[in-house]
Amino acid sequence: MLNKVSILFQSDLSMTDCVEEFFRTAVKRWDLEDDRIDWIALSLREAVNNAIIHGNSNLFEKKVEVVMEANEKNIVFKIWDEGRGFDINSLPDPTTEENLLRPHGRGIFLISKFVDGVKFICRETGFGIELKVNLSK
Amino acid sequence: MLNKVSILFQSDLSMTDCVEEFFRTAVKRWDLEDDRIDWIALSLREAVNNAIIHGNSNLFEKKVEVVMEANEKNIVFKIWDEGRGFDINSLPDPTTEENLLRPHGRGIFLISKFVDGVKFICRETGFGIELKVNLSK
Amino acid sequence: MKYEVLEKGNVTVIKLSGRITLGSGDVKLRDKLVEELEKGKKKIVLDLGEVSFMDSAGLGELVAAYTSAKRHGAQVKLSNLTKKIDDLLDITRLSSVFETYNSTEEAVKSF
Amino acid sequence: MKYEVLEKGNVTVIKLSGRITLGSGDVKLRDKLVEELEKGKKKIVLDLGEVSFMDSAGLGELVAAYTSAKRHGAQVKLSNLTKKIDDLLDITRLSSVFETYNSTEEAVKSF
Ligand SMILES: Nc1ncnc2c1ncn2[C@@H]1O[C@H](COP(=O)(O)OP(=O)(O)O)[C@@H](O)[C@H]1O
Ligand SMILES: Nc1ncnc2c1ncn2[C@@H]1O[C@H](COP(=O)(O)OP(=O)(O)O)[C@@H](O)[C@H]1O
Repeated sequence: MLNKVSILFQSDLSMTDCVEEFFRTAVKRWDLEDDRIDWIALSLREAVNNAIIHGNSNLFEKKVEVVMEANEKNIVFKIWDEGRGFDINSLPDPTTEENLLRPHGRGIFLISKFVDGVKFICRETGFGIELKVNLSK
Repeated sequence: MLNKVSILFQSDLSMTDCVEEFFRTAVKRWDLEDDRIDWIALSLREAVNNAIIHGNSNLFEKKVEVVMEANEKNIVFKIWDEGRGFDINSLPDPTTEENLLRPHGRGIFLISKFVDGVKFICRETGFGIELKVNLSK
Repeated sequence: MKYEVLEKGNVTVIKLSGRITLGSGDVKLRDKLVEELEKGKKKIVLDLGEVSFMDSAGLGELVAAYTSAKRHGAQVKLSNLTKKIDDLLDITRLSSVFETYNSTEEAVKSF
Repeated sequence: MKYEVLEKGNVTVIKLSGRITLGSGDVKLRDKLVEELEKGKKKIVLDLGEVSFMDSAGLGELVAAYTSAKRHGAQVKLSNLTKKIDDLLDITRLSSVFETYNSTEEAVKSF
């Protein structure tokens, strides 16, 4: 049983693939549908890419920590960066007419569609996003 | 560029697959031969399994930390457990007549054949094995 | 991501395959498309049948492909969407932006 | 690891495939073999042609298969070794323990 795993790495976008493959291997222990796994993997990727790009401003020295925790009911991911976070309420809706042709701004939106709970957390050393995936549904 | 990654997890043998897949994804940035990658992956697996089984006596609460560090010349893996380590010099040679039919005891031997340097390190919180892989050969 | 360019009459088909994501270091759909636009191609089909996975950056590439084409007076249509990619376009309402076709043949004929 | 059991005359061929490692939770070669031995099978070929990866625990399973067979008055031979598995057996000198054959056919005939 996976209980708690922490992966700590520098701000390098190629780490996103590594974290995704770690997750895809770990998730085999649960009997999730392939599609669901893809959507969770996508959410995890979006959060890690955001941590690197926005949270850590692509500064290689700054670190990202991905924590995966699981019990019988949930998998909880926390993705920490060294930034100050952002105001979630000010995010533009990417599905409105005026935003539809923007090449960016769909990451948090997709996360919110694909996982069962999203939280934003600030701590002294940085900002974190928490993704909760319900195992029982 | 991969510089330093740390993966911290509990003593659960299924984590070995996850660490292996993380490594296999990370290693793509270097132009290593497939066979060589397999042998390094094997060495990493052996060290992680030993940390869980021997170092942490399969006690789920005890943690293993895998650190991967790379520069232009080397990849260095450190696999830490919470145990007291062991006397390397007292390990029996698995290739002698009397040991050939033992089902165990080939892990460290294989590691020593497949990586370019092996070191054992003791620290206050536990024991570590360091595997060095030469990128330039 | 891998791609293959095929000419079907005066329609350019770009057959994409693999993952279109940020981080794999190969989100180059936009560049590939611009190359074709600069050759003067006006009718373009992106065949997504072999695309296994796409993230928000991949969707951004599709949108950028669409807008670049428009700027060049060209048109981009999509074909062969898997259920997964179709779902992504629906959720993000990008399905209202793109003309999509079940087969590349239909997409080619539609111009 | 997956396996398939085939009877070729009085020889039992166990065709293994995939990874034989500790940690995947499926190093069950030993159990499968004991099952055959307890049915009274005496001539066994392990076809390793489709085994993609093996660690020290996998090698341990091969050795355990060998010794279990011996204890039952049976014999285990190996066939179809890939270069990778062949190398592993050489390095660990297990190649001196096992009779190995290039093809399962040859291994079957050799009894
Ligand atoms: N970890 C983070 N730290 C700081 N700002 C963030 C973080 N994640 C997201 N943001 C902000 O939220 C915005 C929307 O993010 P997202 O929906 O993923 O789209 P995109 O990354 O394409 O801009 C980003 O442009 C950024 O301003
Ligand atoms: N991390 C470790 N902590 C304590 N002892 C270890 C560790 N790794 C290896 N050992 C000791 O070395 C022996 C040989 O290990 P190895 O060659 O991997 O074979 P095996 O694990 O099959 O016994 C083990 O049986 C154990 O006694």
